[in-house]
Amino acid sequence: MIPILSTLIFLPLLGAIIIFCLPPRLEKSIRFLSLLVTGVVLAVSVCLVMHFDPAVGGASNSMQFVEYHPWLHNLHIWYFLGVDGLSLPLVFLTALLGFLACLSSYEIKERVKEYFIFYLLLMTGMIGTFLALDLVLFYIFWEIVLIPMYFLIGIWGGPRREYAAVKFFLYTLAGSVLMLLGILTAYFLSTPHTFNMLQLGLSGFDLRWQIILFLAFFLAFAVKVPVFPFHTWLPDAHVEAPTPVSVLLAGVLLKMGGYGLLRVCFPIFKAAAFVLAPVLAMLGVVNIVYGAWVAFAQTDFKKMVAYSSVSHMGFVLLGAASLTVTGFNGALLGMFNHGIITGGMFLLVGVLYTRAHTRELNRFGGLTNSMPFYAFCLTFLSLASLGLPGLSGFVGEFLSLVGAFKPYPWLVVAAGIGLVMTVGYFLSMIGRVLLGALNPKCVPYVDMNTRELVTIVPLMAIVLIVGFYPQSVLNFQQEAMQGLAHLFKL
Amino acid sequence: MHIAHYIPLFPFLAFVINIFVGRRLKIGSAYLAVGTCVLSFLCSLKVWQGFLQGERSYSLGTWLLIQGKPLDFGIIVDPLTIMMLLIVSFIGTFILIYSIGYMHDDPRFSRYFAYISLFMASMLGLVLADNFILLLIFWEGVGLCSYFLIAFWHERPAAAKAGIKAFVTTRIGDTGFLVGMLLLFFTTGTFHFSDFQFLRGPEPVLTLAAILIFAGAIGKSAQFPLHVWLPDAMEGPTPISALIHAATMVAAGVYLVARCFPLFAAHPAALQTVAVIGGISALMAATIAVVNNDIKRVLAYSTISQLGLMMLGLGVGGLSAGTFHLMTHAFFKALLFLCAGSIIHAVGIQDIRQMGGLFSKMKVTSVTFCIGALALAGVPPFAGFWSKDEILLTAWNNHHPVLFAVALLTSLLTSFYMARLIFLVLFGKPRSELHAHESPAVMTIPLVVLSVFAALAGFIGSPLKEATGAYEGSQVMMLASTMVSLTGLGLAYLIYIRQMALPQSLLMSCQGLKQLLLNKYYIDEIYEVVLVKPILRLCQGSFSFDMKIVDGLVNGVANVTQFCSGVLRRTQTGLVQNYLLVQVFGVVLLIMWLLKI
Amino acid sequence: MIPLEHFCLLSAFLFCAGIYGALTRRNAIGILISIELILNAANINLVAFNKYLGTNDGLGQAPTVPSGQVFALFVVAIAAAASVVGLVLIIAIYRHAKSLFTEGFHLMKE
Amino acid sequence: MSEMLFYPLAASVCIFAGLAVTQKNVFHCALYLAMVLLSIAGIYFYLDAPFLGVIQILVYVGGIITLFVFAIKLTAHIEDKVIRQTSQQWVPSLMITGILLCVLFRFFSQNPWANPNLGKPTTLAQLGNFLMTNYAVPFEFISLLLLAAMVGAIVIGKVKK
Repeated sequence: MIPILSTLIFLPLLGAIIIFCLPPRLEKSIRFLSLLVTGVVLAVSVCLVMHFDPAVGGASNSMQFVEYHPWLHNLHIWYFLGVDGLSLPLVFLTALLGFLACLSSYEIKERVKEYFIFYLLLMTGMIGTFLALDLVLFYIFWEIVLIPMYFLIGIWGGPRREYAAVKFFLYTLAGSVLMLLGILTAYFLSTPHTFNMLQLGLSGFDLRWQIILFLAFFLAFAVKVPVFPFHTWLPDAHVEAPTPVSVLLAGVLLKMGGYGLLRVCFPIFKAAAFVLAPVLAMLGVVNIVYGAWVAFAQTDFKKMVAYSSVSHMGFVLLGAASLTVTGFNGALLGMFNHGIITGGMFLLVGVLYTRAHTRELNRFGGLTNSMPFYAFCLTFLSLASLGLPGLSGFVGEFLSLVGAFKPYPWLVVAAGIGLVMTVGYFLSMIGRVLLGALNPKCVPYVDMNTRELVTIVPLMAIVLIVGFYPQSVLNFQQEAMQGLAHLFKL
Repeated sequence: MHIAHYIPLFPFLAFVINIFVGRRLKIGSAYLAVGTCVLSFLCSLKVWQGFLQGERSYSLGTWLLIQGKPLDFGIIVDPLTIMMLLIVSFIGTFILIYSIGYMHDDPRFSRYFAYISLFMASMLGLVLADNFILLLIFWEGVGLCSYFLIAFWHERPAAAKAGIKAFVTTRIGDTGFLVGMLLLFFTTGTFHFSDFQFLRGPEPVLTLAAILIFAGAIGKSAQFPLHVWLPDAMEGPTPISALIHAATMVAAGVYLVARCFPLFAAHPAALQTVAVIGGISALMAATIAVVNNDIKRVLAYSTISQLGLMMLGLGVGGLSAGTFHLMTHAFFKALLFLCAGSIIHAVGIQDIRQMGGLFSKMKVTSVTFCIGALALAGVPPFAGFWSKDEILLTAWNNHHPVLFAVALLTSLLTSFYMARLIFLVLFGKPRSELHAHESPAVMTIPLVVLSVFAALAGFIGSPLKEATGAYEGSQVMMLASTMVSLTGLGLAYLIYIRQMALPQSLLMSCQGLKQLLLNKYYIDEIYEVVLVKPILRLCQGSFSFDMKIVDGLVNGVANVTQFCSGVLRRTQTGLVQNYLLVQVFGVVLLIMWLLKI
Repeated sequence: MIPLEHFCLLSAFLFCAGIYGALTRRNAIGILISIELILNAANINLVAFNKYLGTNDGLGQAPTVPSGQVFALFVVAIAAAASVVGLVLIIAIYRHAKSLFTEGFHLMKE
Repeated sequence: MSEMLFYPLAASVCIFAGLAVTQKNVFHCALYLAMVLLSIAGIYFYLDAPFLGVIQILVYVGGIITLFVFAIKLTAHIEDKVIRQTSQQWVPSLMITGILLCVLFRFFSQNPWANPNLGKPTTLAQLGNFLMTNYAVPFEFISLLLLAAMVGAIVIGKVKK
């Protein structure tokens, strides 16, 4: 049968090459082609989800659609792809956000050809990261993501784009250098020298090495998740990135960190995970509370949403650190929901930015009259984001809190305080933007046009579906999380 | 056959239709909302009839897997739920009819009815939920609708702020509720209410869980520490204050405590806190209501006080007393708010000092207003007397003398401020030129219907009576509570109608106290200084910390590397002899090291 | 007999003088003169060691192997070649830069 | 040659070397260098290396010093004599050479040298024979080197039209 995973990864690359050959003046056809490519990728990922058999589980053969070919044989590097409950939702999320962000890339006017080449390269890197099961292949895709993102932020960004792009690049690179060292040491320490993640999981390292390697990998992922001390690149990158890029940045790149934690750090360095779990939980709660506090004081719309992402990913970290089935479920579902919700939020911020060319919250006011649809969507997504029960945001956070309550009850109480703050700053944002008297400067804003609506409505539909019936997503990931938590049952 | 879960679906349907096509429906959206509410009321009657024939709770299906165990959702059918269903849908219908008149010239007419339908759906859903999570979903839904409706006239910044204040304050309570729920889940292993009767003796952990769950009720029912949002919620339209902030939503807290009564009963410490908090709120709110001059704020504080009384009733172990008072209170408080609404609708101002002598101009509203006031004051034939008497009785029989005294004092103050309200608003000579005219029929009919119920509800008796065997009313207690109510009325009569010298001077003497009460014990200001300001400063501080320290560190690293490279660059002077000098120096060191000198 | 150390001390002094000269002379030719001094210091050592430690049979009978002197000879030859080329270079530089101050020669720096 | 003759020669070497290095006028330095070379030639004679002494006088003093004088005259500059001849870094270089000197002096004075076993002074014939047998290859190279130096000097020195 056709190698579905490879097509999923290299289709955007093919698209990028085709666009590369087109002359730059054919802007309309370039846009259409990239839309077509991302659409096909979405279709492939949907049929991947359809053919995925949720029942297959257990620690050993949990991977499906496996592709296992020798690549650099003498270095024991294999071209090893596979998907399981852990990576499936994230691959679908990447494909969906990729398609919607491509749709909303119509506002990019200058240098369209380079933009879409980098955009499709970015898609390849992202999907590859979620499917690679060989550490070197994982690292390669991890790096592939960096270069196009640097250019996307650096060229099409806002006023301080160079600073933000360089900061983003150096931050992530510093992290991934540590990861490279970790990969190599893992390779040499493992008895049958291998880069294969699954085999590494079986070969036991002694505790001291496990802790060192866990920390090495964790630092690389902590930069991406943004854990507290390493998060300052996120607001700058978000503020300066153009809307579709910041949708991908928030929707997918943050998940690569979380995914890495659940795929590499926890299963391979089990003993270290046991030892360091409380630290992770502590960092998670710091993320939640600190993200909420700082978001409260923001005046820039995008920066506020960026810090709210820091707060949300704190829940993911807390859920993962609980080392229980519910905790892992909460972490993964939290990542999926956060991708959908924050992706939607950034699209909405983009909608407002194309009209007002500013992101200062105080400049807006009383938009409900002039933009009723926009007001409805923004309120809906803000409520989902602040964790209103009945919408998807709540389910992820609730599962993480339930998972983490047993081992760390006091941290859950602190997270509760973070929740109240989240409600505070989101409602004050809605108050400033939508409610209040109509700001005279915002009179000419016309409501959302159909293209913008088409990008937002599917996200809101998913938020509603997952909110009311989370089992639809959960039974995909149940087996994988069971296998993961099983490692820590002993 | 199971139709209970359709009850919340009808209003939800109305919400969906109204929100999308409401604008075109114009008046149709109002009829749609009222129609679905009536449908829900009929279904509730059907469920009640089904309950009498022995139908019980049923499950709907698995929602989620937690710790491996499937968590399934279900519908609970028992006297308490049916009572709540009937009250909510009945009063809701009339309030909707009333608001057709009240809101008919509002630009966002259909959106108002959309939000009200969503509120009805969530409130009915809340009452039907059989486990904590489904209850929490509708609990927040109710909070959300109250936020939308308080901030309905969002042009007024005060309304927007009040909406946020309401949602955040209730959310603080809900966090406690969430933690309590988790604590309960991890000790008893279940979220379902039905499993409470298997509880054994009092465990400290469960007591803490019960108190935390009660925290959620405090937030929602605006009890003592978290009551600040209810008076500000009066910014919303009056039918909203009637429906949400008097009859239904605020009663959700009392409903929650009643629903988990076996849990509270098993832990006397938790029950005690419920009673104490109830008592404090009752007394405090009653004292504030005595001096307040805004008609809706007086009623808001009276609601807090009556809710405190219900909590006190539950706290002293009177499940039937508390719920009975909840039922009667829903009727007459909704009635009072609607009357206040029609007065405001007619007169345009809310300050009772400028009103006066409206009795002659607005006959129907005034009469219904008096009935409601007498019912609230606890004058014998009316509903309020019976339920309040039962609470006093339970408090006395369960040996809570202090709480009994508090309840008695509260009812005295209640009758006093209600009498004050009547005398200032309706009787006496008009203090300012007001052209008051009677409200249209669509507003007065609900008033009349509600007043009939406010009068007769007392004779229905507590719906949970046969379940928990309430005490038969002792004549002495009835006599005592009637005397208290009448003294309150008489005192107010002397002060406000006869302007007697002695009570006037008495009132003048305690100016300081009056000032304190006028400013609502400065609680708002205290919260502002103790909580809001420091949090804002904290956020500002953390943001600047983030910018300066964490970012500073990163940029610092960049600057340090730049500085070092600057220094190194200067060593390359280009003069051959400098390099030679350095070389020779190196050689000399080498020689010294080699020769070990 | 003059002990060998004296010759070593003499050549050490000459060597240091040459080094000092090379480091401080601002005139290119001055530097070359210092270099000559250094080379001669080396020569003295060569010849002195050849004389004092010449024979390898330890009895003083076998004829000393004149390797030291030969070496010194070669040093002189090379020194000559070196200074010739050095001087010509200096003249070329002088013709180009019109001055012999070593501070002037930092074209390599830019 | 008596021992007593060595010390004055050594003293003259030191003095003139000091002068050659510190004098402002380069021409005088060249002359002092000549005196140094002559004294060294004397020392060679004392060390039973007459041939080397002669070569020293012929090649060094005769050849190289005259070259220096020519170079100095070609590049003579009016204001040269006035400007300070030592570069501004003479203090550190003085210190370093001082340290070097002390180190060497301590080393030489400390270590007991093996007692000198003087062999018969080599005659010129032995030297020549030794040169032509053991050192034939270097001898040829030296001539090659000198030729290259000469050609190089002529090419660089040529005045471009």
